Amino acid sequence: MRRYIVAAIFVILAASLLSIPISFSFGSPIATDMDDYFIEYGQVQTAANNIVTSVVFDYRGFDTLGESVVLFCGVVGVGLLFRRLMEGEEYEDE
Amino acid sequence: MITDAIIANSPALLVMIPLIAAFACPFIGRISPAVRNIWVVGAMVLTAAMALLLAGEVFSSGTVVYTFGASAPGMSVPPDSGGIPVRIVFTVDAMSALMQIIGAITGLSIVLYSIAGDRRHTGLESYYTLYLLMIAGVMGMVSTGDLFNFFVFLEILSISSAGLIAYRIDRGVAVEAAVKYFVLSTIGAMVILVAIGIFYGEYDALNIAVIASRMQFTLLDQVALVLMIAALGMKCGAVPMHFWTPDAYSMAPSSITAMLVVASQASLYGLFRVVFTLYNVTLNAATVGWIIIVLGVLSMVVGVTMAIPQKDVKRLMAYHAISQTGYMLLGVGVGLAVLGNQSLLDAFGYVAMEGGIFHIINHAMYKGLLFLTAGAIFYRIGTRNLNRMGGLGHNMKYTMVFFVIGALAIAGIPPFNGFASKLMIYESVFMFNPILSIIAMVVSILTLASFVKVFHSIFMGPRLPEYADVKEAPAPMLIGMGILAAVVVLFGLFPGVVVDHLIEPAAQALVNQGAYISAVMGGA
Amino acid sequence: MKMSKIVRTGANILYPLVLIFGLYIVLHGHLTPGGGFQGGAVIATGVVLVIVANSYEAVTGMLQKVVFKAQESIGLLLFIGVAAIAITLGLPFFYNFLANSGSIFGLSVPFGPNHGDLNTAGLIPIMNIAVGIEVWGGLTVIILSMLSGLDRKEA
Amino acid sequence: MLVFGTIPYLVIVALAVIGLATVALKRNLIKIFLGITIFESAINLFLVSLGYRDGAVAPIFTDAPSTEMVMATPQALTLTSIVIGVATTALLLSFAVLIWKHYGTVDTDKIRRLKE
Repeated sequence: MRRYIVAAIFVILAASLLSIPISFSFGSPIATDMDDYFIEYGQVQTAANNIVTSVVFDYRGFDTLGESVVLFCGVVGVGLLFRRLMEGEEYEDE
Repeated sequence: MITDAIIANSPALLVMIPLIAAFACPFIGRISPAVRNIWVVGAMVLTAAMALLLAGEVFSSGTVVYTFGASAPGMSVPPDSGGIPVRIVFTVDAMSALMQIIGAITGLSIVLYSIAGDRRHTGLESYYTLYLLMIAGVMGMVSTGDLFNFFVFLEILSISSAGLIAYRIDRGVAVEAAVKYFVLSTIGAMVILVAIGIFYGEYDALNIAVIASRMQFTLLDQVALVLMIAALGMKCGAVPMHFWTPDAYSMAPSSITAMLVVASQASLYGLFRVVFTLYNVTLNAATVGWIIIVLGVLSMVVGVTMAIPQKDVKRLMAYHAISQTGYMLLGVGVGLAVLGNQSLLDAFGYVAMEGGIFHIINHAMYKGLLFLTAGAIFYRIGTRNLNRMGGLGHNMKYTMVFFVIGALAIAGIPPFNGFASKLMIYESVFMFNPILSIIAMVVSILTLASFVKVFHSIFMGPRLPEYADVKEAPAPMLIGMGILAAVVVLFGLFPGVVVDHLIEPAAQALVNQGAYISAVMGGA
Repeated sequence: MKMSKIVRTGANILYPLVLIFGLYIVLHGHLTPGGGFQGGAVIATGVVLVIVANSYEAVTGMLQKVVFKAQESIGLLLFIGVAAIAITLGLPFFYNFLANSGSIFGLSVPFGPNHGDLNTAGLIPIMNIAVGIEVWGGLTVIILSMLSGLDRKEA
Repeated sequence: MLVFGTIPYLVIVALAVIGLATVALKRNLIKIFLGITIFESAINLFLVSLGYRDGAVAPIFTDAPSTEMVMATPQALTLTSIVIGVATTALLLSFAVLIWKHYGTVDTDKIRRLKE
């Protein structure tokens, strides 16, 4: 039973994802106005030759802060998982 | 001067304060536990103050727009860009402000609760770091007006939650619950990213307002809608995708469970934001509305029926949390189903949505309170098994009072806040479809029955010999629970005030897509 | 487990080179492909190289988790700090107030092809350095934590 | 060139389905995590291919003569997504280590102690 449900979900998912190749064409994006702005003004506004960096650290700098925070979360989480427990530290009885 | 700067930058500070506090927390934690506790509580108080300040600003003078890195916070559209926002924009409207208030109040009471509760454990500076990151994640998720930024904060929230769910690493089950939660939420977040990629490819925009103004509702948009509803529905624990909820909620420390409730509601906020602000009337409102209603009804019924036979008190409450999420989906779904029809919307649509949104804030308060009382009981007696409890009412009187307040609120008994929001849902849904309303009432009665049973088996009965010298929960725990209980009672006594000043603007903000778009794009 | 002498010597020779290459990627993030994340990851790979070549026990005295954790937090605080300076100047968070200002990293760049100057782009190089420090520390802490979590008797 | 325009996205769909199938059908935790990584890679490929323009160069100004440039935002998004993937994978593998420590196995059928 479970297998059939999983299979059905996959068929639906693959079918819905297939709408992506139908609608998008590789190499000719549909709308480009925001990125044209970056390429045209990014170099002068941020004084960086690398437009990707100017997007990453200037126009979308807050995302980059968020992504550093995600890495920080991962590091703190891994540290929390591999910590040494105190002598006799018990959390549960069951 | 300084106050002006704080008010002008409050949306950024709301996220920055918990972030800076979290970054410094590993250092502070090395000094001494007391200093760390003061640091964490101080950061949380500041965050809550900032949330209230920002909410006051939003409710008095309308949507606040904050553009990161522009020459002025309101300059979301650069003059030379041809009318499109190119930077990340925080758009805080009444709905976001409401969610921020929920996060602030619940977060503050939970942190007061946990500084007492987790004193005897290791790894606490990591615990508080991740806790503060969770707060930052919730605040960012509900404030942002940018889809990719939403995804980033969603990931911050899921990674920090996953680490905290596995906090009790001496038991394999906690790690197992964390794996379940984290695998599902990672896949959910990735699915959301596919949808964001689809929007980007179609409209070359990531800002919600821009995408909303360009929305065509093509085949791709329909696929993206389905992906978004599935992923966010899973993150908020609606029924066909609910199976992580009981495990994660029951295995996490109680304070984290209460925060996970808020986290799941931030996902619910995301779902509403997508449906109402991103698509609004371009989609077939009746169909999508009915999908959400069906999800809600399934959640209500399945949640409560699964809850009744549970023996683990937190697991039982987790199933009730699923069931209560159903009420929110039902109320807002009814509002969505009549979105295109102004007369029906005025007749009962707004009331249904207000009921659903009011239930979000009520649920965060009383469910947080219930999980905290369960945690206090576990803290004192060391078991969550209902069959082994009994007679605790003699020793833990305040905890019992708080539990009763929470239980009556979740069951929808006046004069507590659950009653106020459930009544709005019953009345309005009855005008939409009587059967749905009757189901909701039956579920509410079953909830009451279930909690009467729980109350009886925890607190009533003779004093058990093994719990003869159990003490009342420590004072900071009681203060944390007391804040939530006070809010539950206040909202229950004065629902009219809350609805008029908080809930109604939030519902209007959700329905009124044009106002959201023009707030960002300057009336374009 | 200990690698052969050739591997250890090779790793010790390569490590400074990897470090310098990583720092180059970090510093030139605003001119060439790369940036803080990529450079930090390269440097962390160098640390892994040292750990793999020598045994874990031999390097634990040299590479302390606390130091890298502090490094990570400092990187993040530097990042959010430089972004927050703009608030004290009355500008929104993340405003790039150094770009085109004429002071440090403040040279202007005309539109179009040019050979690039390190002294441009305002806050971007500083943020790149901050992120580089953070990623270097963070990835190293992840590796050291996971190594310390393994049961040494099995290895 | 309809065919060429479609093939990259078909590859992405195939990768995504392979990744998700691994997650859903495998019983080994490490394989499940590998499936997640494959799915993530598929999405990173999807994002970065959204911004490609035929014959365009990377959006970096050098001494080379200026021609058309590909879109910059998808590359930034992909960078963010990759870093998030790193943090995710690190945490997932730590979970696997802990599970193995507790149960001595990473088979999901054998470790399922939580009630359904």
